[in-house]
Amino acid sequence: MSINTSVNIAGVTLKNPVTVCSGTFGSGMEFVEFTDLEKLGAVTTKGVASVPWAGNPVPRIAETPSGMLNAIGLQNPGIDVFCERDIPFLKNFDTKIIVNVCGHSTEEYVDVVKRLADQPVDLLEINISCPNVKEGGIAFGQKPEAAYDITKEVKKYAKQPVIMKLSPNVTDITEMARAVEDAGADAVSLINTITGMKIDINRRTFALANKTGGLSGPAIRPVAVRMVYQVAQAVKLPIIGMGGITCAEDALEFILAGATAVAVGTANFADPFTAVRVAQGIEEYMIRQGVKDINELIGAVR
Amino acid sequence: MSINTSVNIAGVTLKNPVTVCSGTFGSGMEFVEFTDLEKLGAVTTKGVASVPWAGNPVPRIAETPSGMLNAIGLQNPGIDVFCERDIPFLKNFDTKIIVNVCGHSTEEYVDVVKRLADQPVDLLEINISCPNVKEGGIAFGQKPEAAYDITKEVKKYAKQPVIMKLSPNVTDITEMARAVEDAGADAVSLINTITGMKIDINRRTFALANKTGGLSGPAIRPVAVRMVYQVAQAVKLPIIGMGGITCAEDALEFILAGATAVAVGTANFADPFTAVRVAQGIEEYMIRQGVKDINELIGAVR
Amino acid sequence: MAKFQEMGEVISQVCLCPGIFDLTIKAPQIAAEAGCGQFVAVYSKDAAHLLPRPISLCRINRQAGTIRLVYRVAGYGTDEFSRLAAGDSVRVFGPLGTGFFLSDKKAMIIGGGIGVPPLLETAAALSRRGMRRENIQIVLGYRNECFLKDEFEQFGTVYIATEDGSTGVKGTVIDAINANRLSADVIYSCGPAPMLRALKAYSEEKGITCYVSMEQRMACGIGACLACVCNSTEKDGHSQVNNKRVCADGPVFNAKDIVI
Amino acid sequence: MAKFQEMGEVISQVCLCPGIFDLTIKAPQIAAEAGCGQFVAVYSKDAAHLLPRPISLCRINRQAGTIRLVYRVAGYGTDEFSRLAAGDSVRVFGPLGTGFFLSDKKAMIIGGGIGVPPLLETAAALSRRGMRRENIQIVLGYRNECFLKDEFEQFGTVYIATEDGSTGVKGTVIDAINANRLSADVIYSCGPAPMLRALKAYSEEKGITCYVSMEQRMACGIGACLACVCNSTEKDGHSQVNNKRVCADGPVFNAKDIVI
Ligand SMILES: Cc1cc2nc3c(=O)[nH]c(=O)nc-3n(C[C@H](O)[C@H](O)[C@H](O)COP(=O)(O)OP(=O)(O)OC[C@H]3O[C@@H](n4cnc5c(N)ncnc54)[C@H](O)[C@@H]3O)c2cc1C
Ligand SMILES: Cc1cc2nc3c(=O)[nH]c(=O)nc-3n(C[C@H](O)[C@H](O)[C@H](O)COP(=O)(O)OP(=O)(O)OC[C@H]3O[C@@H](n4cnc5c(N)ncnc54)[C@H](O)[C@@H]3O)c2cc1C
Ligand SMILES: Cc1cc2nc3c(=O)[nH]c(=O)nc-3n(C[C@H](O)[C@H](O)[C@H](O)COP(=O)(O)O)c2cc1C
Ligand SMILES: Cc1cc2nc3c(=O)[nH]c(=O)nc-3n(C[C@H](O)[C@H](O)[C@H](O)COP(=O)(O)O)c2cc1C
Ligand code: FES
Ligand code: FES
Repeated sequence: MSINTSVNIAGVTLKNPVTVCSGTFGSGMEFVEFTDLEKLGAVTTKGVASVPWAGNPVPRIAETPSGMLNAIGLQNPGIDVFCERDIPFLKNFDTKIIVNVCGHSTEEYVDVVKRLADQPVDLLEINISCPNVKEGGIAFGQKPEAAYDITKEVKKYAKQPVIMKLSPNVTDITEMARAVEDAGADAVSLINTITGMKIDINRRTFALANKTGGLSGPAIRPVAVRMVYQVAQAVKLPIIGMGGITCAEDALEFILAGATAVAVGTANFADPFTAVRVAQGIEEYMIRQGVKDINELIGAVR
Repeated sequence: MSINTSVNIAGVTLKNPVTVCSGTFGSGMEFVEFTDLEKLGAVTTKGVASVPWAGNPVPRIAETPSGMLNAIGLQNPGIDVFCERDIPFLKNFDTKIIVNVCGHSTEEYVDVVKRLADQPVDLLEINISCPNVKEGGIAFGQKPEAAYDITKEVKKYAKQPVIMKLSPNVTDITEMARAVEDAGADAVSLINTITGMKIDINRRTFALANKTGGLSGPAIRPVAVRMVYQVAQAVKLPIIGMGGITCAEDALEFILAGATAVAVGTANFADPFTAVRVAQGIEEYMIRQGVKDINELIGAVR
Repeated sequence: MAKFQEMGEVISQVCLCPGIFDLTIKAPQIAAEAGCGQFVAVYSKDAAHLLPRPISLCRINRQAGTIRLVYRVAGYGTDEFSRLAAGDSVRVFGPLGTGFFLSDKKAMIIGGGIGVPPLLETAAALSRRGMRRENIQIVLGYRNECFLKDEFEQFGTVYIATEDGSTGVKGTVIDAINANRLSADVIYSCGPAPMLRALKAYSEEKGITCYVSMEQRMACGIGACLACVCNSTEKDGHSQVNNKRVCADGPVFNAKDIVI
Repeated sequence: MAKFQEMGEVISQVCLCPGIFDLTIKAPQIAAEAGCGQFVAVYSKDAAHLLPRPISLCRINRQAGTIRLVYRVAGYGTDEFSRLAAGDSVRVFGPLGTGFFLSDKKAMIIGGGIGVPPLLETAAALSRRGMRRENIQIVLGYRNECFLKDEFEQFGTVYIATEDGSTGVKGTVIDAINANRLSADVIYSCGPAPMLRALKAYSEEKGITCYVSMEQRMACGIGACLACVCNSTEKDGHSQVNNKRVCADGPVFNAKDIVI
């Protein structure tokens, strides 16, 4: 049976619906030794800002039941080194490039977006949802008006389609999705991490130096699937779904709930071969279930 | 070493800080065969409404990584049978009684609260946060103004101290806590479940008949601890902390984060002996760490 | 009724046919209390899987202090259990639920698929109480593999229906009843919902008592959480609505009391 | 450098002293690539525990295709590993990190507590490269139990410091160095942060090269997630800030390059 696994996100064709979550895969360099990046629909890079960021003090992570907390604090080498080093590296592979962008202010986001205008990248993912850094976007991601404004501003300068990445730390995710849709976003991705905390009862202190961190991993998958479903009912934008995907079955939950593509994050740590296996597993499911085109599955459960 | 494990919630003394989460323990009747209810600081009963509620269709639950989804839909026998049967049953034991109250409207809440006025119960817990039933309180629990109003109204008629139970499905939990504090609440409990969804990819349908359900269990503990910490910094009210407690160590995270008491929920299903073991384990920790009074631990991590 | 949590030692496990396992566990407190039609909650060792898996008691050996579970691998938990070997331990809680009330009337024991196992203890219990073989008619419906069939034969005459006709009558248990012109005064049954629905209709038509053992997703397993309800024909005394708890009021119900 | 994920067969596990275990695993691909000072990521079988546990290579046997891990039970994961027995399997990924760069200069190998194990392969490697015993001075600091001490003796002279003075010098490794008037041109060290900090100061004072093996909480273990950073004295080329990744740029650093 010949099957089609390719999907379309805002005019960009991904050979299969699987990418990785920003921040869990670097720029792919560390994974390339043992992973075939060309087996992925796209590589999504770690958030990059206009200048290098040092991030938070350590400990930056802690394990939690079926999940983890992170407060990396968006450490990144800045857009200049990123353009010189990471983009050329990724251009060696036949896969799409999604660049995740962060900033402390509208100006900083716009700086990065402008800098990327003439770069050979396929999609921009705007992280307005990182809950770790005080100025790292928390305001943009938790208020519909702010999300609208930043989307509008970014869209003015972006030469690539813009994916707005939504935070789950809101009362109503559909309100956020509608705001960025209204402002001209080309796609949404969700979910970012849920703010959490862990306390070390023996040392009587916070497990993370930053006190709070972002919860990710299988623990949050039901929340992510719910939000993807809600957003799929609320807006027409294509959705990249993520949050706790560990295998093809998990990815298919997101696709059936309405995601056009999916991203593997924390599971890359539990097993660095996960992302490629998810892509293969989706194909196997399609063969098993006699599904000729992945697009038939998108949003099929209502 | 003689140690004090008793805590005070709005003038009511609990012999130890451990109770159970509403809805996970019935009224204790099913647990009494093998659990000594007198080893608990209080028993918190399943949400009760002014009249019997039939709840949602089945399947009502699904397992998720380190957690579960439920959409029981607040099935309950109504306040009349509750007063005749459940309260007299619980009065046989030397433990405090916390009655969880639900309703479709302010009037329904008030009906139950009035009916309980002359009943020998110690505390009322007002569930404004159940995310399962459309009219089951979702509006009250997700808007500060609505939470303020219902608290004010309930306080007018309540003869027992009132605990307002907060929903985690909000952008800013401290805003909700402040609203109920301003309206005269005597305590808060948190967190209720986080709305989630699971999809059965083989049958291509929702795992729950209700589509969405409330996520509980260890998976959500980091979110619960974070919210308890935030609320402890924001208001002066005593806090009953809950969300994924499985052992004394977990309970102590909540206490150190600022909870005066804690409740064991989903873990009762994974092991019906959990609640009593948590109470014992806290005492052991205190002895091990040389803590004479549990009150020294409340909010000790800042 | 008393319930116990035991770290049961696995005495033996065998695979009866592809995907069907037969596990014997030492759990003397549970064995001492349990009756036919009751079940136990079996726990996964994996911390990510919180909820117990309800499995019916296929046999109870009070003297040896063992219980026997026959189950189909359906997902994570049952797959984990299927890897247990003699000497391993597994956490079990029980006995749970309300089992079969046995009468001295001429009986038809009717099992379908993975609903067959709990009826083995039921047949044994009837036999133990002195019911004659000819009054214990056993009708078992399978897809194809007739697991446990031979063991039933010691207690009564066994009639088989298979979906593919490879053994006995081709078709359902109702087809087997009709083909063999069976009749009885009481039915004890367990199996998939469509089968139980058919038996409820059949028993109403014939005017005989029919007990059905139901299945539902469970959390607490003891009647506290209200996860596992089925609809009752009348208002239920406990719930005050038309819902009964499969784990506590059942799993065995008189078919007339519930909507299937 | 190549990295491999292997389902390693446990060859043996022994308890060296209370809470310290010595685990030998068949993992031929990792063994073939690994060098002293590198580590492996060891995975829990429990689905609720996602992150790998980084454990240093205590010995590498290329011929037998085995690696040896000596570790302290510190929490859930190491407790789970301590129950592994010959024939069991365990998932490991490696070799990870940048290990010790060995020079031909007179060496002091300095280990503290659970930092001792990775230095055994380091001592062996120096010896294998033909360094004479007298140039391999081994200083080990313990609370009280001197695990692995005897094995070090085949490669060099061993000096011990214990907190309680039960063996060797009472005090720290610095006390042992001073008491034995040791000197060297290069230090290879691993241990708790205060010890490494003292050695950094000591080596700067003496003007000698000091390699330290650092620890930090890890998620990916391969340099991608930026969980495990330590502060670097100069701006790091990869990160463009004063952060180095312990899992990739380390765990072994030249002490002068980092802030301890
Ligand atoms: C009272 C009762 C008695 C039972 N007796 C038997 C028996 O004797 N032999 C046998 O093979 N099976 C029996 N079952 C069904 C058995 O409980 C399920 O097959 C089993 O729980 C599946 O678990 P899993 O982890 O393998 O599957 P998963 O799909 O991984 O389980 C996920 C969750 O769903 C629940 N679940 C899945 N399938 C069912 C189901 N059919 N019924 C209820 N819950 C389910 C599980 O308990 C678990 O909480 C019984 C069910 C009930 C309610
Ligand atoms: C490069 C490196 C090499 C190491 N080599 C050894 C060794 O050879 N022998 C040995 O006994 N220990 C070693 N450790 C420490 C070892 O990794 C931890 O003791 C172990 O991860 C604890 O896991 P746990 O599940 O038992 O504890 P838990 O506290 O249950 O672990 C929870 C989480 O915290 C992490 N964690 C806990 N303690 C540490 C720690 N000290 N350092 C880093 N992460 C930690 C775990 O990896 C896990 O993700 C090394 C650490 C690093 C970074
Ligand atoms: C260590 C770590 C770093 C992350 N860094 C970023 C980031 O730089 N930008 C971003 O938008 N999201 C970041 N995220 C969030 C993930 O991209 C993803 O949205 C989230 O982890 C949920 O997916 P998961 O459960 O599969 O990990 C990070 C997550 C983790 C665990
Ligand atoms: C099956 C089930 C039923 C519940 N019913 C109620 C209820 O009636 N009223 C209420 O306020 N909360 C109810 N809850 C929420 C719990 O009281 C608790 O807030 C939540 O489950 C988080 O705690 P846990 O993770 O320890 O279970 C219910 C939870 C579960 C799992
Ligand atoms: S499973 Fe809880 S009431 Fe039946
Ligand atoms: S653990 Fe991910 S960079 Fe080191």
